[in-house]
Amino acid sequence: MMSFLNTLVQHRYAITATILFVVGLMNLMQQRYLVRKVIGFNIMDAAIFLLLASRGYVEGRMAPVVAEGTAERAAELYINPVPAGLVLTGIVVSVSVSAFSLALIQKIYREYGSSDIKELVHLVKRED
Amino acid sequence: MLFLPLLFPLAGGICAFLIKKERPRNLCVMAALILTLASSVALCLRGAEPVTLLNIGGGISLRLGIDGMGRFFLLLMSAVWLIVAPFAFPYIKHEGRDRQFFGFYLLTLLSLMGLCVSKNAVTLYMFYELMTLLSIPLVLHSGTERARYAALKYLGYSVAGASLALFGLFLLHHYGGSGDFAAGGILPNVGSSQWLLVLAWFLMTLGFGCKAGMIPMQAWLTTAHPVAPAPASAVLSGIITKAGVLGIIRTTYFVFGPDILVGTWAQKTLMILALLTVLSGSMLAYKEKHLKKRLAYSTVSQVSYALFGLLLLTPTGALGALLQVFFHAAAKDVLFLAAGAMIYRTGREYADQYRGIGREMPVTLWCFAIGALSLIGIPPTGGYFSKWYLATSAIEYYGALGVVGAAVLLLSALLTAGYLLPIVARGFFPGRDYIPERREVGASMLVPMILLALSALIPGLFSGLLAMPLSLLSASLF
Amino acid sequence: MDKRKSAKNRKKKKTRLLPRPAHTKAAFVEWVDGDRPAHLSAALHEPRELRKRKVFVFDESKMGQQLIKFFRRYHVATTLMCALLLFVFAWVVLTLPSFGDPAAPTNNMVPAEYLTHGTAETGAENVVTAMIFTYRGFDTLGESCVLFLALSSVMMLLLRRDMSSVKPKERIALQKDAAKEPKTRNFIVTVMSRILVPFIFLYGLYVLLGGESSPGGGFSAGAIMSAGMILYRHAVGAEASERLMNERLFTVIRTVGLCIYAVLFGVYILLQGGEGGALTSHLIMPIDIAVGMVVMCTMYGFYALFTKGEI
Amino acid sequence: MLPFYRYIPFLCILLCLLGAILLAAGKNGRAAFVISVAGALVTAVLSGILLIRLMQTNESFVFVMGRFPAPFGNELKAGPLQALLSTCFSLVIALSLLGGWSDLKHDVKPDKLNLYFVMVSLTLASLYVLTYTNDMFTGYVFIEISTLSACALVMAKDRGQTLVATLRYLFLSLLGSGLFLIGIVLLYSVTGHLLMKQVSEHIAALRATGEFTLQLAFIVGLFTAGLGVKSAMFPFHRWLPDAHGSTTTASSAILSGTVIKGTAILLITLFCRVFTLDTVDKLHIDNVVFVLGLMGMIFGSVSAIRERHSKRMLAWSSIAQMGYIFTGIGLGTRAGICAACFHILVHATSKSMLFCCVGRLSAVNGHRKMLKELQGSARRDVLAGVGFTLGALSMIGIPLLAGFASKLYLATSTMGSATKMGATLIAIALSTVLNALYYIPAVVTVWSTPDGESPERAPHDPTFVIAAVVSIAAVVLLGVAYTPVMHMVEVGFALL
Repeated sequence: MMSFLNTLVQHRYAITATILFVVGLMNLMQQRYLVRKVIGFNIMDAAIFLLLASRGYVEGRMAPVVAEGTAERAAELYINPVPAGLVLTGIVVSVSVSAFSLALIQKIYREYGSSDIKELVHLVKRED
Repeated sequence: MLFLPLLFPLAGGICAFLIKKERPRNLCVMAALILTLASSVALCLRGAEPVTLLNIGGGISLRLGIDGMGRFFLLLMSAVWLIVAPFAFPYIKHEGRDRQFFGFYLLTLLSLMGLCVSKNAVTLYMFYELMTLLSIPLVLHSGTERARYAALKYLGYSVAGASLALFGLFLLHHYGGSGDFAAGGILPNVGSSQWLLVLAWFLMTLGFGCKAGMIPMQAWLTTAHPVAPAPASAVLSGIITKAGVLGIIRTTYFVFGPDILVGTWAQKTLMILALLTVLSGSMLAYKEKHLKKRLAYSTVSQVSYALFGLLLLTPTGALGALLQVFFHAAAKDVLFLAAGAMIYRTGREYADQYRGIGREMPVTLWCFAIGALSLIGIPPTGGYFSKWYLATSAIEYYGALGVVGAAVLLLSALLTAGYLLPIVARGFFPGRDYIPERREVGASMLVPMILLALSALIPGLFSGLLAMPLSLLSASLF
Repeated sequence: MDKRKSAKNRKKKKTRLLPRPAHTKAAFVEWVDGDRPAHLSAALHEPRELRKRKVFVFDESKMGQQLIKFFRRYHVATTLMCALLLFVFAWVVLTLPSFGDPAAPTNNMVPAEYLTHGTAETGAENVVTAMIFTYRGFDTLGESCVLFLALSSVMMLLLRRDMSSVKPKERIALQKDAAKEPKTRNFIVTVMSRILVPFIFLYGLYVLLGGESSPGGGFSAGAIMSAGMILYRHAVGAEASERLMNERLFTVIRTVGLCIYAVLFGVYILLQGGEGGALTSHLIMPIDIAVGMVVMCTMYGFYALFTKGEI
Repeated sequence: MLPFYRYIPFLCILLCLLGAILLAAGKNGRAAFVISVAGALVTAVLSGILLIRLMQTNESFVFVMGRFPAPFGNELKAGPLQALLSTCFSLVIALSLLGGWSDLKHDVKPDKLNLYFVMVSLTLASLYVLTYTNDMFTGYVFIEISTLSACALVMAKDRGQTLVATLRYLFLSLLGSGLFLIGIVLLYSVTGHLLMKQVSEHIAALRATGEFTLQLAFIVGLFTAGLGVKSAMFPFHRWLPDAHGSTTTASSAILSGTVIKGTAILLITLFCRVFTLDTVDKLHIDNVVFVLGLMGMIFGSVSAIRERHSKRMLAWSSIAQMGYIFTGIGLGTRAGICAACFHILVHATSKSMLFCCVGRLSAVNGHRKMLKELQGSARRDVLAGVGFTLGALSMIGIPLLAGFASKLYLATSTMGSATKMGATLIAIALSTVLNALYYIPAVVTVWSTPDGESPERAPHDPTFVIAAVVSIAAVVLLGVAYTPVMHMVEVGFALL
């Protein structure tokens, strides 16, 4: 039991990320209103970034901005920069995607006066 | 040389599509058909080296060639096609849309010719599919909802059958069965995979049997044939069902070879299926009132005679089957044409409405009668011989099953008499109170009927005429 | 007597209670003996009738039954799926190397190489910047293309050069939006923004130029500057902000920015290190600036398009 | 300096990106059209050169992006297979644009046309990267690019229906790429690398020690699901019919022809290059993919039979065809994956042609889309009718047409394991029937004239004529001379 709690504590960020991811997923799939779906998607991405960022941290090391003359010992001094870069990329991607989906939702709302997926599906069925 | 029988129908079909005036179109159709027959006769006499149409690679190539079996079917099909055409001219004119009809009529002939001269399984399959697709418009001709449904059903069943054939084709390709046809089979090493091959044969036979209207895939036939215009339904059940027979012959005798199939479960099962078809077809025909539909049911039963003969895998059985193919083609065509003529004149469609028709259109009904007799198998007519060979070889080689088979054939012959002769009888002897009025059809419709009737009769009278070459042919299969 | 009657009734009830699937069976029978079945229309491409005559009022209860059923089933299914995913995922994550573990496989020679030689090879103290612009520069190119793409697609959706191309339905909605806008500018916001915007820009520039040697860089700087512009536009209104940014300038900046980036990067790649090696150490700054321009334009463009649909 | 042909993959990508950026600056739709078609053709030619060269030297090479070799910098890896596929994609996109140009003018607002072509060239770029990339994270970034640009292509036709379809497509794709990203993160944290070569080495090591087995299974499952969503694998296929069916012709052709293939190719690359095939087989992922593929094959066709909207019917059939591809992948053997790649080529050509022809047919019948309303349209434009018929026959699998060849390869590639063989053969036979059951009635409908009217010829559409002729030639060629193509595929697979 103790050991399990210990593991949990060791993986606190990862576990948080997992829970967040599933929450986001449920929102994305089950919310009726489109904006909420987008929010869910953002939560999902945030969870992934949290997981990724937590992968990069190393106990007791600094952010990877190499100070003068520390270059040769840098590998022991600074944390892993790769996940940071990946997270940066990921964030930019998710920003663009959410912008696009929000624009789409705005357009749809102006078209149908609704942002409820059930209603929209039905309205579309009624066409053609 | 090999291409001529394919070339003429193609050209004729295209012309038929393009030419708007009626007379020149009919002339061109006739010319194309005559040329086709002539070229195929020439081909049969001269023979030709097999040609590789196209080498796709991967062990697959499209090859054309001619052999005995090909000759037989080539002549049969082109001749019948030519004979039926004149009947069609007035009939289709009365139905309308004749450019479309004759175009596809000739193109279907093209695919049939290709079927006859194809030299390996892939080519056969290709022309088979082609035939299905090209003969759909014939069924579809009237364009009514019923016709469209019938066409769709025809399509569904045929493609299902073809895909079963395809299934077998893939297996064959794997076991090196995509080479040239050769009598006695071409499969090099059977060995452990025999069960798989037998399965493949079973499926392919079922698949081709679909076109020949064998249980379990017979249901399309009785829907599709009646809705087509009479000439179309004549060739459909006279010839196109035989295409299925040809497919079965090719796979059974020229790819797998009888000796790996004799006595397998597949053979027994298929024989039983064929017998079932024979019996059920006759029974349904007996109970059916609509004339063309009755004839369609009788096709179902009659073609399965031939299948039964083939599945016996004995020379005599094969001979009987080939004779049956010939005679059924002639008889069924004449029956359908006569029925077409009667419907065309009187507009009556049901078998019990033809009281006294023999007084009104005697020639037609005489042809009908001859066809009926040949179909039943009354001795002077040809049908007798084919059934005789079938029964004898069945009893000779397969004890109990053979006897049952013979009995079934006999019973179904009786049923045939039961559902065809009453029409003739009531047609000729309507009773005293009947006042007939002559309304015989024109010569262009009579001549084909008479020709076909004679061809169902004459070879029966001088049986050696046909039986001799065919017996050689069937002997060469083993 | 009674018994038989009751038995009969029971039988009747049974038959009534369990109606056999009529249409399927009938269809099969008809298929077999070849008369026109109910589903023939499917084969003949006839449009469904129910679509033609249905006056639609949106209402849960009146909604298409199978649609409701679909959503219900969908909810159950997705919930179960998510629960499953949660457990599996949590288990997998728990078996990974723990947080901050120096011996984790991620701390291999790759980050070591970046950290030790990154500064020397690229001339950027900030290793993250060094990495995203040189080592893994292609990802970053793709990333800025994603931004550009998002902006283009939002323009495709919302950009209105003139009202004529707008559908009537949408025009009504737009007029509603316009009615909601405040007529007079808020004094405080205007003044404060006039004071703040220059400082924001200054800070943005600082972050941009300091990106090599300290946390920051093109992306964050672009975001900051776009925040300044958005504030300005919001304060003084779209018309007045033309001075700061109009459509032509907007197009020019984002095109030029991304072009610079793509061309520089392309040259660098095509030179394949070699003499390009010297190039890379000077490459980061211009690329950084280009990215800054792109990001700024994108963010600002989003705001402008979302609010008014024009730039 | 390297020899020129080594630069070709990166050059093509850069060309597409720059083209997109510059097109966005312009305002003239027609010019944009010309430029993007020309660009697609140029990339096609370049890839063709690359293909020939690689076939001559029989090699595959790694292109280091910049001066930092793996595992520090990005990489592209090009072999004959990649070159072949990318050539095919460029050609298909060019043809689809040509074929759908008149519909584009009809469907898309004139002031948005140039943006449409921006999307097209970005799609092409993303396809190139997905085909060539040797780095998983690059794969993720460009998957997002393909998602966004594909959605933009769908919603180019400004109708409410299309917008909703786009939204559903977008959300499902986001789900897919999210799963894919998680897969990458987990894989990164167990292996510590992002480049495929190093990752595969580490995975081999893990397999040797036998640790992280279930985790690996989970990761492979995530990749499969993520990419499967984007290429319409069976349970995740629901978005496709609306998205591909309701948009403008060129978009449907491009999406069905190429975009859903890109992710499938990435999946193949991952299976073969990162997790080797026998690992995938050990983890039993391939069986899942196989079953899903078969189900897609059948289910897609069945729904296509019940569909009355012409384009949506084609979209359903795309799902069925993707089923073929996934079946091939799921066989988990060399022959199976070669068959899948070949089918990718076949379907790309045939389906884009079908969509172009249907677009043209509905255009000559007054832009009505229901199959019933297409009656007699083939008489109005015979070329489109012929193209549609040929495409349909190819999909059914008539010999001498492309479809038959791929079916044959798929069938013969199953000859390893009895159960899979039986299942595949039965499914192929069944789906042949089903295809015929919805394609042939459609063909009959377009050729049959409605009673009492004789349709007059529609005015010619030059760009469509070019597209139709070329793609008909392509389909017949693939059906007749498929052995050389298959040879290329096999060589390419060996060098994957």
